[in-house]
Amino acid sequence: MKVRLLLFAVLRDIVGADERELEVADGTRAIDLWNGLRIDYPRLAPYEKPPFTAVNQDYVQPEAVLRDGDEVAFIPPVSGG
Amino acid sequence: MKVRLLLFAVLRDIVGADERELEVADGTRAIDLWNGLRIDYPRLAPYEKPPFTAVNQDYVQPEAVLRDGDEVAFIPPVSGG
Amino acid sequence: MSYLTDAPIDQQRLTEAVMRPSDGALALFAGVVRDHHQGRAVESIFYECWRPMAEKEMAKIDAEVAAAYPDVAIAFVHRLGLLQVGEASIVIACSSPHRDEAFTACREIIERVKLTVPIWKREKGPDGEEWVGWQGK
Amino acid sequence: MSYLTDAPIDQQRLTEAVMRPSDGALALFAGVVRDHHQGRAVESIFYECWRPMAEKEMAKIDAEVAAAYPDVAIAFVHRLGLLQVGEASIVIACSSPHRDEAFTACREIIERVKLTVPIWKREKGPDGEEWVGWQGK
Repeated sequence: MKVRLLLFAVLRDIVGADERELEVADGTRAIDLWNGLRIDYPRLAPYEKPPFTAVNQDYVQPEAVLRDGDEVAFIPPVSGG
Repeated sequence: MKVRLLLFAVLRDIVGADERELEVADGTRAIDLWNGLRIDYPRLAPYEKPPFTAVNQDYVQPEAVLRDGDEVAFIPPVSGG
Repeated sequence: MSYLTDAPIDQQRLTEAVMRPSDGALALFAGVVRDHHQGRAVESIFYECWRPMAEKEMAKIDAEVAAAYPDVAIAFVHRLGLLQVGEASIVIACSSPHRDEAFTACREIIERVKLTVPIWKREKGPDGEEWVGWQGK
Repeated sequence: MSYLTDAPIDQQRLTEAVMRPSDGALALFAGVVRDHHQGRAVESIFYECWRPMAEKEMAKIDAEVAAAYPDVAIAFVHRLGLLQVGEASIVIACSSPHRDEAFTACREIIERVKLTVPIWKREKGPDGEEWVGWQGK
Protein backbone atom coordinates (compact mmCIF):
# COMPACT_ATOMS: atom_id res chain seq x y z
CA MET A 1 0.00 0.00 0.00
CA LYS A 2 1.01 3.64 -0.43
CA VAL A 3 1.41 6.24 2.31
CA ARG A 4 2.62 9.79 2.24
CA LEU A 5 5.19 11.01 4.77
CA LEU A 6 5.33 14.71 5.69
CA LEU A 7 8.25 16.35 7.44
CA PHE A 8 8.47 19.80 8.98
CA ALA A 9 10.95 22.29 10.35
CA VAL A 10 14.08 20.69 11.73
CA LEU A 11 13.00 17.21 10.54
CA ARG A 12 12.58 18.46 7.01
CA ASP A 13 16.02 20.06 7.19
CA ILE A 14 17.61 16.82 8.40
CA VAL A 15 15.95 14.66 5.76
CA GLY A 16 16.27 17.28 3.04
CA ALA A 17 12.69 16.81 1.85
CA ASP A 18 9.29 17.84 3.10
CA GLU A 19 7.37 14.95 1.59
CA ARG A 20 7.87 11.37 0.50
CA GLU A 21 5.66 8.81 -1.18
CA LEU A 22 6.33 5.38 0.33
CA GLU A 23 5.32 1.89 -0.70
CA VAL A 24 4.92 -0.13 2.54
CA ALA A 25 3.66 -3.55 3.57
CA ASP A 26 0.20 -4.05 5.11
CA GLY A 27 0.38 -3.71 8.89
CA THR A 28 3.13 -1.09 8.81
CA ARG A 29 3.00 1.27 11.79
CA ALA A 30 3.98 4.93 11.91
CA ILE A 31 6.95 4.07 14.07
CA ASP A 32 8.24 1.70 11.39
CA LEU A 33 8.60 4.71 9.08
CA TRP A 34 10.39 6.55 11.86
CA ASN A 35 12.80 3.68 12.31
CA GLY A 36 13.47 3.80 8.58
CA LEU A 37 14.47 7.46 8.92
CA ARG A 38 16.72 6.65 11.88
CA ILE A 39 18.68 4.22 9.73
CA ASP A 40 19.05 6.69 6.86
CA TYR A 41 19.79 9.79 8.98
CA PRO A 42 22.28 9.24 11.80
CA ARG A 43 21.17 12.46 13.56
CA LEU A 44 17.84 10.75 14.24
CA ALA A 45 19.32 7.42 15.33
CA PRO A 46 19.35 8.28 19.07
CA TYR A 47 15.57 8.93 19.08
CA GLU A 48 13.60 5.73 19.57
CA LYS A 49 10.33 7.59 19.06
CA PRO A 50 9.34 10.57 16.94
CA PRO A 51 8.56 13.74 18.94
CA PHE A 52 4.92 13.70 17.80
CA THR A 53 3.05 11.73 15.19
CA ALA A 54 -0.03 12.70 13.23
CA VAL A 55 -1.99 10.55 10.82
CA ASN A 56 -4.38 12.40 8.54
CA GLN A 57 -3.92 15.53 10.67
CA ASP A 58 -4.78 13.97 14.01
CA TYR A 59 -2.26 13.27 16.72
CA VAL A 60 -1.84 9.52 17.23
CA GLN A 61 0.47 7.15 19.08
CA PRO A 62 3.50 6.19 16.98
CA GLU A 63 2.37 2.54 17.15
CA ALA A 64 -0.72 3.38 15.08
CA VAL A 65 -1.15 0.95 12.18
CA LEU A 66 -1.29 2.70 8.81
CA ARG A 67 -3.80 2.24 6.03
CA ASP A 68 -3.49 2.74 2.31
CA GLY A 69 -3.47 6.43 1.43
CA ASP A 70 -2.66 7.64 4.94
CA GLU A 71 -0.78 10.88 5.37
CA VAL A 72 1.78 10.46 8.16
CA ALA A 73 3.50 13.45 9.72
CA PHE A 74 6.39 13.45 12.17
CA ILE A 75 6.08 16.68 14.07
CA PRO A 76 8.97 18.29 15.95
CA PRO A 77 7.95 19.73 19.32
CA VAL A 78 5.87 22.76 18.43
CA SER A 79 7.02 26.24 19.39
CA GLY A 80 4.22 28.56 18.31
CA GLY A 81 2.51 31.17 20.44
CA MET B 1 -10.19 71.94 66.71
CA LYS B 2 -11.35 72.03 63.10
CA VAL B 3 -11.71 69.09 60.71
CA ARG B 4 -13.03 68.85 57.21
CA LEU B 5 -15.54 66.13 56.31
CA LEU B 6 -15.73 64.90 52.69
CA LEU B 7 -18.65 62.92 51.31
CA PHE B 8 -18.91 61.11 48.00
CA ALA B 9 -21.39 59.43 45.71
CA VAL B 10 -24.43 58.07 47.54
CA LEU B 11 -23.28 59.56 50.86
CA ARG B 12 -23.07 63.02 49.33
CA ASP B 13 -26.54 62.56 47.88
CA ILE B 14 -27.97 61.54 51.26
CA VAL B 15 -26.34 64.40 53.15
CA GLY B 16 -26.88 66.89 50.35
CA ALA B 17 -23.35 68.29 50.57
CA ASP B 18 -19.92 67.10 49.52
CA GLU B 19 -17.96 68.90 52.19
CA ARG B 20 -18.39 70.24 55.71
CA GLU B 21 -16.17 72.19 58.04
CA LEU B 22 -16.68 70.93 61.59
CA GLU B 23 -15.58 72.27 64.96
CA VAL B 24 -14.98 69.25 67.20
CA ALA B 25 -13.56 68.53 70.64
CA ASP B 26 -10.03 67.16 71.14
CA GLY B 27 -10.06 63.35 71.11
CA THR B 28 -12.88 63.14 68.61
CA ARG B 29 -12.71 59.98 66.50
CA ALA B 30 -13.81 59.54 62.88
CA ILE B 31 -16.65 57.33 64.01
CA ASP B 32 -17.98 60.14 66.20
CA LEU B 33 -18.54 62.19 63.04
CA TRP B 34 -20.28 59.20 61.50
CA ASN B 35 -22.56 58.88 64.48
CA GLY B 36 -23.40 62.55 64.08
CA LEU B 37 -24.50 61.89 60.51
CA ARG B 38 -26.58 58.91 61.62
CA ILE B 39 -28.57 61.16 63.94
CA ASP B 40 -29.15 63.81 61.28
CA TYR B 41 -29.88 61.44 58.39
CA PRO B 42 -32.23 58.56 59.24
CA ARG B 43 -31.15 56.59 56.14
CA LEU B 44 -27.75 56.21 57.77
CA ALA B 45 -29.08 55.31 61.22
CA PRO B 46 -28.95 51.50 60.65
CA TYR B 47 -25.22 51.60 59.88
CA GLU B 48 -23.12 51.44 63.02
CA LYS B 49 -19.94 51.94 61.02
CA PRO B 50 -19.13 53.85 57.85
CA PRO B 51 -18.39 51.64 54.81
CA PHE B 52 -14.80 52.94 54.63
CA THR B 53 -12.97 55.77 56.34
CA ALA B 54 -10.00 57.77 55.09
CA VAL B 55 -8.07 60.42 56.98
CA ASN B 56 -5.84 62.64 54.85
CA GLN B 57 -6.32 60.27 51.92
CA ASP B 58 -5.28 57.11 53.73
CA TYR B 59 -7.64 54.35 54.73
CA VAL B 60 -7.92 54.11 58.52
CA GLN B 61 -10.06 52.35 61.09
CA PRO B 62 -13.16 54.39 62.01
CA GLU B 63 -11.92 54.56 65.60
CA ALA B 64 -8.94 56.69 64.50
CA VAL B 65 -8.55 59.78 66.66
CA LEU B 66 -8.61 63.00 64.68
CA ARG B 67 -6.21 65.92 64.82
CA ASP B 68 -6.68 69.56 64.04
CA GLY B 69 -6.86 70.16 60.28
CA ASP B 70 -7.59 66.53 59.39
CA GLU B 71 -9.54 65.78 56.26
CA VAL B 72 -11.97 62.93 57.01
CA ALA B 73 -13.72 61.08 54.20
CA PHE B 74 -16.49 58.51 54.50
CA ILE B 75 -16.20 56.36 51.43
CA PRO B 76 -19.05 54.27 50.10
CA PRO B 77 -17.95 50.84 48.86
CA VAL B 78 -16.03 51.57 45.71
CA SER B 79 -17.27 50.28 42.36
CA GLY B 80 -14.61 51.29 39.88
CA GLY B 81 -12.88 49.05 37.40
CA MET C 1 1.35 60.69 34.26
CA SER C 2 -2.21 60.48 35.54
CA TYR C 3 -4.05 57.24 36.16
CA LEU C 4 -7.34 59.02 35.43
CA THR C 5 -8.77 60.41 32.24
CA ASP C 6 -11.95 62.05 31.04
CA ALA C 7 -11.40 60.93 27.45
CA PRO C 8 -11.79 57.53 25.75
CA ILE C 9 -8.88 55.22 26.56
CA ASP C 10 -6.56 54.35 23.71
CA GLN C 11 -5.78 50.65 24.11
CA GLN C 12 -3.11 50.74 21.45
CA ARG C 13 -1.27 53.64 23.05
CA LEU C 14 -1.29 51.90 26.42
CA THR C 15 0.11 48.78 24.76
CA GLU C 16 2.89 50.76 23.14
CA ALA C 17 3.65 52.42 26.46
CA VAL C 18 4.61 49.10 28.06
CA MET C 19 6.25 47.06 25.30
CA ARG C 20 10.03 46.79 25.48
CA PRO C 21 12.28 44.79 23.12
CA SER C 22 12.82 42.27 25.92
CA ASP C 23 9.07 41.55 26.29
CA GLY C 24 7.63 38.36 24.88
CA ALA C 25 4.16 38.76 26.35
CA LEU C 26 1.46 41.35 26.73
CA ALA C 27 -1.56 40.78 28.98
CA LEU C 28 -4.21 43.44 28.64
CA PHE C 29 -7.48 43.84 30.48
CA ALA C 30 -10.33 46.20 29.68
CA GLY C 31 -13.36 46.77 31.86
CA VAL C 32 -16.26 47.80 29.67
CA VAL C 33 -19.74 49.19 30.33
CA ARG C 34 -22.17 46.36 29.70
CA ASP C 35 -25.85 46.52 28.97
CA HIS C 36 -27.03 44.79 32.14
CA HIS C 37 -26.24 44.49 35.83
CA GLN C 38 -27.93 42.15 38.29
CA GLY C 39 -30.89 41.68 36.01
CA ARG C 40 -31.39 45.37 35.26
CA ALA C 41 -30.88 46.94 31.85
CA VAL C 42 -28.07 49.52 31.76
CA GLU C 43 -27.86 52.35 29.24
CA SER C 44 -24.89 54.27 30.56
CA ILE C 45 -22.72 54.59 33.66
CA PHE C 46 -21.45 57.73 35.30
CA TYR C 47 -18.10 57.25 37.05
CA GLU C 48 -17.46 59.58 39.96
CA CYS C 49 -14.06 59.76 41.58
CA TRP C 50 -12.23 61.30 44.48
CA ARG C 51 -9.31 62.25 42.29
CA PRO C 52 -6.43 62.96 44.68
CA MET C 53 -6.96 59.79 46.71
CA ALA C 54 -7.68 57.71 43.59
CA GLU C 55 -4.39 58.82 42.03
CA LYS C 56 -2.62 57.99 45.26
CA GLU C 57 -4.20 54.53 45.56
CA MET C 58 -3.50 53.73 41.93
CA ALA C 59 0.13 54.81 42.27
CA LYS C 60 0.38 52.55 45.32
CA ILE C 61 -1.09 49.59 43.41
CA ASP C 62 1.28 50.30 40.52
CA ALA C 63 4.33 50.41 42.81
CA GLU C 64 3.38 47.34 44.83
CA VAL C 65 2.55 45.16 41.83
CA ALA C 66 5.73 46.34 40.09
CA ALA C 67 7.72 45.38 43.20
CA ALA C 68 6.07 41.95 43.34
CA TYR C 69 6.73 41.30 39.62
CA PRO C 70 9.91 43.24 38.80
CA ASP C 71 10.05 42.00 35.19
CA VAL C 72 6.64 43.45 34.36
CA ALA C 73 6.07 46.86 32.78
CA ILE C 74 2.71 48.30 33.84
CA ALA C 75 0.35 50.94 32.51
CA PHE C 76 -3.27 51.47 33.51
CA VAL C 77 -5.86 54.20 33.24
CA HIS C 78 -9.39 54.59 34.58
CA ARG C 79 -11.85 56.76 32.71
CA LEU C 80 -14.32 59.05 34.52
CA GLY C 81 -17.59 60.75 33.61
CA LEU C 82 -20.42 59.41 31.51
CA LEU C 83 -19.73 56.22 29.55
CA GLN C 84 -22.02 54.44 27.12
CA VAL C 85 -22.41 50.66 26.75
CA GLY C 86 -19.34 49.26 25.00
CA GLU C 87 -16.95 51.95 26.23
CA ALA C 88 -13.94 50.98 28.36
CA SER C 89 -13.85 52.29 31.91
CA ILE C 90 -10.41 50.87 32.63
CA VAL C 91 -7.58 49.44 30.58
CA ILE C 92 -4.59 47.68 32.12
CA ALA C 93 -1.55 46.69 30.07
CA CYS C 94 1.21 44.47 31.48
CA SER C 95 4.18 43.32 29.45
CA SER C 96 6.92 40.95 30.47
CA PRO C 97 9.60 38.68 29.02
CA HIS C 98 7.39 35.69 29.97
CA ARG C 99 3.62 35.42 29.99
CA ASP C 100 3.00 34.13 33.49
CA GLU C 101 3.96 37.32 35.34
CA ALA C 102 2.19 39.49 32.77
CA PHE C 103 -1.11 37.63 33.31
CA THR C 104 -0.73 37.55 37.08
CA ALA C 105 0.19 41.22 37.44
CA CYS C 106 -2.67 42.28 35.15
CA ARG C 107 -5.19 40.27 37.15
CA GLU C 108 -3.84 41.55 40.44
CA ILE C 109 -4.15 45.17 39.35
CA ILE C 110 -7.81 44.93 38.37
CA GLU C 111 -8.66 43.09 41.61
CA ARG C 112 -6.94 45.76 43.67
CA VAL C 113 -8.44 48.68 41.78
CA LYS C 114 -11.88 47.25 42.43
CA LEU C 115 -11.13 46.92 46.14
CA THR C 116 -9.64 50.24 47.13
CA VAL C 117 -9.68 52.98 44.52
CA PRO C 118 -12.34 55.60 45.40
CA ILE C 119 -14.40 55.48 42.24
CA TRP C 120 -18.16 54.96 42.26
CA LYS C 121 -20.53 54.20 39.46
CA ARG C 122 -24.08 55.37 38.99
CA GLU C 123 -25.96 53.26 36.49
CA LYS C 124 -28.64 54.68 34.26
CA GLY C 125 -31.32 52.34 32.97
CA PRO C 126 -34.89 52.59 31.74
CA ASP C 127 -36.09 52.95 35.38
CA GLY C 128 -33.76 55.81 36.26
CA GLU C 129 -30.37 56.18 37.91
CA GLU C 130 -28.90 54.29 40.82
CA TRP C 131 -25.58 54.11 42.67
CA VAL C 132 -24.12 50.65 42.41
CA GLY C 133 -23.56 48.70 45.60
CA TRP C 134 -24.20 50.12 49.06
CA GLN C 135 -26.96 52.68 48.91
CA GLY C 136 -27.46 53.57 52.54
CA LYS C 137 -30.96 52.19 52.65
CA MET D 1 -12.23 32.80 9.09
CA SER D 2 -8.65 31.66 9.29
CA TYR D 3 -6.65 31.39 12.50
CA LEU D 4 -3.48 32.08 10.54
CA THR D 5 -2.24 35.19 8.83
CA ASP D 6 0.85 36.35 6.97
CA ALA D 7 0.22 40.01 7.82
CA PRO D 8 0.67 42.00 11.05
CA ILE D 9 -2.12 41.28 13.53
CA ASP D 10 -4.52 44.13 14.24
CA GLN D 11 -5.14 44.01 17.99
CA GLN D 12 -7.93 46.57 17.79
CA ARG D 13 -9.80 44.66 15.10
CA LEU D 14 -9.60 41.45 17.10
CA THR D 15 -10.95 43.30 20.14
CA GLU D 16 -13.85 44.66 18.13
CA ALA D 17 -14.55 41.19 16.78
CA VAL D 18 -15.31 39.83 20.25
CA MET D 19 -16.98 42.70 22.11
CA ARG D 20 -20.74 42.40 22.55
CA PRO D 21 -23.01 44.84 24.44
CA SER D 22 -23.35 42.24 27.20
CA ASP D 23 -19.59 42.08 27.81
CA GLY D 24 -18.06 43.80 30.80
CA ALA D 25 -14.57 42.43 30.40
CA LEU D 26 -11.93 41.93 27.75
CA ALA D 27 -8.83 39.85 28.39
CA LEU D 28 -6.28 40.06 25.62
CA PHE D 29 -2.95 38.31 25.22
CA ALA D 30 -0.24 39.00 22.70
CA GLY D 31 2.84 36.88 22.20
CA VAL D 32 5.63 39.07 20.89
CA VAL D 33 9.07 38.43 19.41
CA ARG D 34 11.59 39.38 22.07
CA ASP D 35 15.24 40.21 21.69
CA HIS D 36 16.59 37.25 23.63
CA HIS D 37 15.96 33.56 24.28
CA GLN D 38 17.83 31.38 26.75
CA GLY D 39 20.71 33.79 26.91
CA ARG D 40 21.05 34.22 23.13
CA ALA D 41 20.34 37.48 21.33
CA VAL D 42 17.44 37.26 18.87
CA GLU D 43 17.03 39.54 15.84
CA SER D 44 14.04 37.96 14.15
CA ILE D 45 11.98 34.76 14.17
CA PHE D 46 10.66 32.82 11.23
CA TYR D 47 7.40 30.99 11.99
CA GLU D 48 6.79 27.89 9.93
CA CYS D 49 3.46 26.13 10.02
CA TRP D 50 1.66 23.05 8.79
CA ARG D 51 -1.36 25.05 7.80
CA PRO D 52 -4.18 22.52 7.41
CA MET D 53 -3.46 20.79 10.70
CA ALA D 54 -2.79 24.08 12.48
CA GLU D 55 -6.16 25.44 11.38
CA LYS D 56 -7.79 22.23 12.55
CA GLU D 57 -6.06 22.26 15.95
CA MET D 58 -6.88 25.93 16.48
CA ALA D 59 -10.53 25.37 15.58
CA LYS D 60 -10.56 22.51 18.09
CA ILE D 61 -9.05 24.70 20.83
CA ASP D 62 -11.56 27.44 19.98
CA ALA D 63 -14.52 25.04 20.19
CA GLU D 64 -13.37 23.32 23.37
CA VAL D 65 -12.59 26.52 25.26
CA ALA D 66 -15.88 28.03 24.07
CA ALA D 67 -17.71 24.96 25.36
CA ALA D 68 -15.93 25.18 28.72
CA TYR D 69 -16.71 28.91 29.07
CA PRO D 70 -19.98 29.44 27.20
CA ASP D 71 -20.21 33.13 28.14
CA VAL D 72 -16.90 33.96 26.50
CA ALA D 73 -16.50 35.27 22.95
CA ILE D 74 -13.15 34.21 21.47
CA ALA D 75 -10.95 35.40 18.64
CA PHE D 76 -7.33 34.48 18.05
CA VAL D 77 -4.85 34.62 15.22
CA HIS D 78 -1.29 33.37 14.79
CA ARG D 79 1.02 35.13 12.39
CA LEU D 80 3.46 33.24 10.15
CA GLY D 81 6.62 34.11 8.26
CA LEU D 82 9.43 36.41 9.30
CA LEU D 83 8.79 38.62 12.35
CA GLN D 84 11.04 41.26 13.83
CA VAL D 85 11.56 41.97 17.54
CA GLY D 86 8.47 43.71 18.92
CA GLU D 87 6.03 42.18 16.42
CA ALA D 88 3.14 40.04 17.71
CA SER D 89 3.17 36.38 16.68
CA ILE D 90 -0.19 35.65 18.29
CA VAL D 91 -3.05 37.74 19.66
CA ILE D 92 -5.91 36.24 21.66
CA ALA D 93 -9.00 38.26 22.60
CA CYS D 94 -11.62 36.94 25.02
CA SER D 95 -14.63 38.96 26.11
CA SER D 96 -17.24 38.03 28.67
CA PRO D 97 -19.88 39.59 30.92
CA HIS D 98 -17.52 38.97 33.87
CA ARG D 99 -13.75 39.09 34.01
CA ASP D 100 -12.96 35.74 35.56
CA GLU D 101 -13.97 33.60 32.58
CA ALA D 102 -12.37 36.05 30.14
CA PHE D 103 -8.99 35.78 31.88
CA THR D 104 -9.21 32.01 32.31
CA ALA D 105 -10.26 31.32 28.72
CA CYS D 106 -7.53 33.60 27.36
CA ARG D 107 -4.87 31.87 29.41
CA GLU D 108 -6.13 28.43 28.48
CA ILE D 109 -5.99 29.23 24.77
CA ILE D 110 -2.35 30.35 24.79
CA GLU D 111 -1.32 27.31 26.85
CA ARG D 112 -3.07 24.97 24.43
CA VAL D 113 -1.74 26.67 21.32
CA LYS D 114 1.78 26.25 22.64
CA LEU D 115 1.19 22.56 23.30
CA THR D 116 -0.40 21.24 20.14
CA VAL D 117 -0.56 23.63 17.18
CA PRO D 118 2.02 22.61 14.55
CA ILE D 119 3.96 25.86 14.32
CA TRP D 120 7.73 26.02 14.70
CA LYS D 121 10.04 28.94 15.11
CA ARG D 122 13.52 29.43 13.78
CA GLU D 123 15.37 32.16 15.60
CA LYS D 124 17.90 34.36 13.91
CA GLY D 125 20.62 35.94 16.02
CA PRO D 126 24.13 37.27 15.52
CA ASP D 127 25.45 33.67 15.40
CA GLY D 128 23.05 32.45 12.74
CA GLU D 129 19.71 30.68 12.63
CA GLU D 130 18.43 27.86 14.81
CA TRP D 131 15.20 25.92 15.26
CA VAL D 132 13.85 26.41 18.76
CA GLY D 133 13.49 23.35 20.98
CA TRP D 134 14.22 19.83 19.79
CA GLN D 135 16.87 19.86 17.11
CA GLY D 136 17.46 16.18 16.48
CA LYS D 137 21.03 16.27 17.68
